[in-house]
Amino acid sequence: MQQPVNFSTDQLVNYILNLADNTLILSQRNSEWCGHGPVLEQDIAITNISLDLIGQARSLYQYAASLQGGGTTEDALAYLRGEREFKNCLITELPNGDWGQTILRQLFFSVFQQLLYAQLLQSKDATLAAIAEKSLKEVTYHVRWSSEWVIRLGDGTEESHQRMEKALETLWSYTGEFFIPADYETAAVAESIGVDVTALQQPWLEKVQEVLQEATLPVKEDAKAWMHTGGKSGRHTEHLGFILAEMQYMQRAYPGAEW
Amino acid sequence: MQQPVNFSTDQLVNYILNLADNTLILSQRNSEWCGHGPVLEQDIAITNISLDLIGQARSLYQYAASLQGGGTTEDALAYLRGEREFKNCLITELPNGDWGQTILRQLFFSVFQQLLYAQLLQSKDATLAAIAEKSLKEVTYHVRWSSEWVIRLGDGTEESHQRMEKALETLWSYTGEFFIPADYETAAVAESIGVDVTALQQPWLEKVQEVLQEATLPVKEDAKAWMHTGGKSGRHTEHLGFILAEMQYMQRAYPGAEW
Amino acid sequence: MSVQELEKIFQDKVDQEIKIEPKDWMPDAYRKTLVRQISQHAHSEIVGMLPEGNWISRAPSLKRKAILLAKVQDEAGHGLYLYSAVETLGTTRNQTIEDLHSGKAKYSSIFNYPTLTWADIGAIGWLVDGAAILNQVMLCRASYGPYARAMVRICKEESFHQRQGFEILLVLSKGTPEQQAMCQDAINRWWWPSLMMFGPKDSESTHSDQSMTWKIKRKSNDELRQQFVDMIVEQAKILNVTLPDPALQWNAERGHYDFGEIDWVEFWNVVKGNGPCNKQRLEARRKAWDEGAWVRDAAAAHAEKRKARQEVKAA
Amino acid sequence: MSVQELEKIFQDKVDQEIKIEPKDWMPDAYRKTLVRQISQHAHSEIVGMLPEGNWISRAPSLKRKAILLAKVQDEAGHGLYLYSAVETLGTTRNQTIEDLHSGKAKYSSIFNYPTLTWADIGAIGWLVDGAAILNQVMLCRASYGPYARAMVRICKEESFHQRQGFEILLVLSKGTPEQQAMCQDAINRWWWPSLMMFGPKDSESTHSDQSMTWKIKRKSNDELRQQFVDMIVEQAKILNVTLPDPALQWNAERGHYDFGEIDWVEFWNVVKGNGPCNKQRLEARRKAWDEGAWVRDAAAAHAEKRKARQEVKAA
Repeated sequence: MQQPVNFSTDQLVNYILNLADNTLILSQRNSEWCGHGPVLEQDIAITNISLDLIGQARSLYQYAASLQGGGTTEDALAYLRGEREFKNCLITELPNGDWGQTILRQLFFSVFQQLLYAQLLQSKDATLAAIAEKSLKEVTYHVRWSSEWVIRLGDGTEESHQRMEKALETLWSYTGEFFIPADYETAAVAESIGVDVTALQQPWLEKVQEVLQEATLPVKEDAKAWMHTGGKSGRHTEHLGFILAEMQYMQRAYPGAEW
Repeated sequence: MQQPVNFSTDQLVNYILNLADNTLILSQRNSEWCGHGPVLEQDIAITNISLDLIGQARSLYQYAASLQGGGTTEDALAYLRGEREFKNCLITELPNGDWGQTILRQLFFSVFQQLLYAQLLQSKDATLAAIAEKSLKEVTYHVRWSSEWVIRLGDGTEESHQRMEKALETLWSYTGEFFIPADYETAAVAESIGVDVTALQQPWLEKVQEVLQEATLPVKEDAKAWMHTGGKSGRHTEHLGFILAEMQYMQRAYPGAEW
Repeated sequence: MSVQELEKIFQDKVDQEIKIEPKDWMPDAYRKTLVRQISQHAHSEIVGMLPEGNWISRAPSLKRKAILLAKVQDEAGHGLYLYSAVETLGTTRNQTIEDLHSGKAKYSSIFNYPTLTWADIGAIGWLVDGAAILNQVMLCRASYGPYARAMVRICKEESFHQRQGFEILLVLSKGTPEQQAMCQDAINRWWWPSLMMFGPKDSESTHSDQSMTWKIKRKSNDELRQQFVDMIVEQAKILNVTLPDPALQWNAERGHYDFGEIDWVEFWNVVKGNGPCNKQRLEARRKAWDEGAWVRDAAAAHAEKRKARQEVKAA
Repeated sequence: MSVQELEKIFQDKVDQEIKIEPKDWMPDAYRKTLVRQISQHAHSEIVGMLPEGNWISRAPSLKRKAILLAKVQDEAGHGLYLYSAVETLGTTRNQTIEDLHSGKAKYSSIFNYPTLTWADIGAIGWLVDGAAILNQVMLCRASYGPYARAMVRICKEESFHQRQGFEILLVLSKGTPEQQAMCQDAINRWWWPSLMMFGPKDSESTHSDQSMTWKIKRKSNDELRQQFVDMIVEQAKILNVTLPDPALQWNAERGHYDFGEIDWVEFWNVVKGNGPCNKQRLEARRKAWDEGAWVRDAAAAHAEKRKARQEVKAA
């Protein structure tokens, strides 16, 4: 098989699942806007991001399934794991909040993804490097789009500015988790397969600060402040269970059926 | 077995499932208030109604399961039927709306249930008659409680009055379904087992009008106006699917497990 | 030039299949009819996102979820083209949208039916998009240029959607007994509403004659409906499903399928606002619009600020 | 009488185990301490409804759903008793609730942890209610009458809840491998937070000595915590689960179980507001309160109207 390394397949699978779950769960959240956006063009844009993310998720799950073998499929990984098995960062599963909160989360996530994928290009794992390469173009657009919107809303009306400050307050303590490596991340780094997320924190902070500044929003310095964690190792918020109940219902109700 | 009649067991089971599904789904909706009510005493009251309703649902499902045989259980009936098999009236599955909408629905439903159970006492089916007798005391309290609250809010502040008018507008067109018999209801009436729901419409309207009048709310005369239907025969609103996805998740995800 | 002369030139162009363009003179009634028809069509795309959007979070596989997302997104795109076409006639998008929210403008009644199971997503693609396409193909040759051109783009995507819907049903029809039942059930529920999409019978249709003359419409409601029935009956055979109409049978003499009478009481009832989801759909649209107001305001305010800053710089 | 004399009479009563009643003279500090402690307890009942309420809609059987509903409802009832006890001390329920919403008043930090699986409902009953009971049993003999009497009622229901929680876990522990894992996982997550419920170590506890003298408290945090550990370790054997503490072992000399050190950094972090759900819990309570304002206003307005009408009638 494609397994090119001598650290455990489990760890590699977990490494990939973290990447995949992040994109699937955020895609699921963003897709809640589809048909309900504030402007038609932006309804289309957020759905487009949702589509890009689910595309990334599929590539990653397919790869993880091929490594795991035993007839596992992308759908089995997405639809038949329980909430303690999902490895997405908590920020991706938080409720959308208003449009401002949604796009601020997108900025935080996309800047992280951009830095991550840029490094992942160097992965010894050719499949991961290829997925990163393909995804990087999409993510670059996500960063641009969400930056523009954060600036627009931060430096828009009094109301929009206040809403963005509130969104910042709500989301900030969920951004630290990106940079605290899970055991499978540490292992993947040691094998030159994974990305050292701790090294991404400073460039992430700089890029985010730059956008917040232009958005006339309070620039957060306290990247080392207390942060929510747990998602990467399956300890989630109470929100994920409800996401899964809805998302997985069909596969759970009709086991083994093809769609 | 307890099956005392010569019309088909299927029809009797369907008749019972309609009664059971009504109470289960409304119980599920009301229970969303638990921990989120406007006043602690009323949080307790609505949860109490939810408890009464789920108790009724359990008696009815247990009876239906015993008739159906083949190892079916109350939980199989509640958790393993799909949305096109549920027979509850549409009004029970509508979102709660605000507190006013919730209690107005409760009034509409409880007045109907009170009339229904009072007649069901005469059923040739002893089990149904016994369930009706036990439930009637509970329902009598539900009618009193919801009447008092409708009056309080209708004849409260300007805001509460307006909200109640809106609730009335939202819910009224879902009340007609109570009184349009499904085939299994017609069959059950013919066997002196079921209640002729068409005969309940006039007394229902009178009781409801009395409450609306005291609540200084517009008294609806048009019980014959166009009404939403379909629930009794499994044609639901888009809301039911989401209720079931959440409610049934555990049973679907862990098939065959005991809890 | 007198109005009569202008009207003559206009009608000559139409008759010679020369497209009318935004800057051309056109009769007020032509303009009004177009605004009404195109905006109704635009609203149908936007409201039409809702019944299908209802299944995005629950789509049964990742592939289906992605396809469905892309499809609903396409509909938003169609809405955009069409609102733009309306704008060429001098009515702003905001005005058009307000008319929807106030209930003044209509949208296709089909979207007032609920999507109850996953199979409904297939049935909508196959039947609803199938019905829409027949109308839209005709409109690709509409006399008004921007409308016709929008339709050309829309038609391409729409026929893709119809194939996707058909394919969803095809998989179900070959699936488990539960899936087969789900497929048949969805078709049973969507068949008659799809037939209603072509509007009242020709004998009852109010706007048709004038629209034919203006070449906004080229086929009558009944013609299109017949075309639809003939097409679907054949495709249903591949799906191995029945259509819920006992009167449906081949009429060798006419060279068409005969079919039963539509429940016109239901048709008018839904048009009047009493469909299963009329309230729900309009409320969802109003809510999205109202809750998005601060976003639109902020974007406008920011654009103003930016412009002002650039002017300062330039000065 | 001088304050000194009053204080002497008060403390004599306390020492003789005579209950202090609302109309009795009591030191200001005693009153304040009681208000703080009872209202914190009341808020814990109310906020404590949320993590368990989170599973009502998803309870895995009808029986479990009914039991859970009844349990959460009991907690609301406990809140009522306790708010009433606070009112006997001259602080209204609204004031007490406002102090919760403003962040001035605290509630038990345990409810800032999320309920992630169904097994958490069992673990909360077994561990969290188990820990609460030990505290509450002690408080049944509190010197303030209304508080002690409220506690007697609460204790009865609470020990019922603990048994229900244990029974949920017992079923899981005898269930499928997945259920057993779910059970163990929940215990792993709830064990340490439950130990934290008894508060800081005696050496760090600020209010303890005075509370002991006043007989608002009769056992120290560490005593109660030890009692809890000893009790739970035995019950865990029946469940066939482990407790996530490698240091846990029987100490024959002490006649108690030794156990490891609590993560006090986590403890203070959650107290300070940084727990997984602090924000979420408080926001849920505020939302319920704010959105219920119109209902409370309407009820008050209606009561006024009714009273006025009756006065007119009477006149």
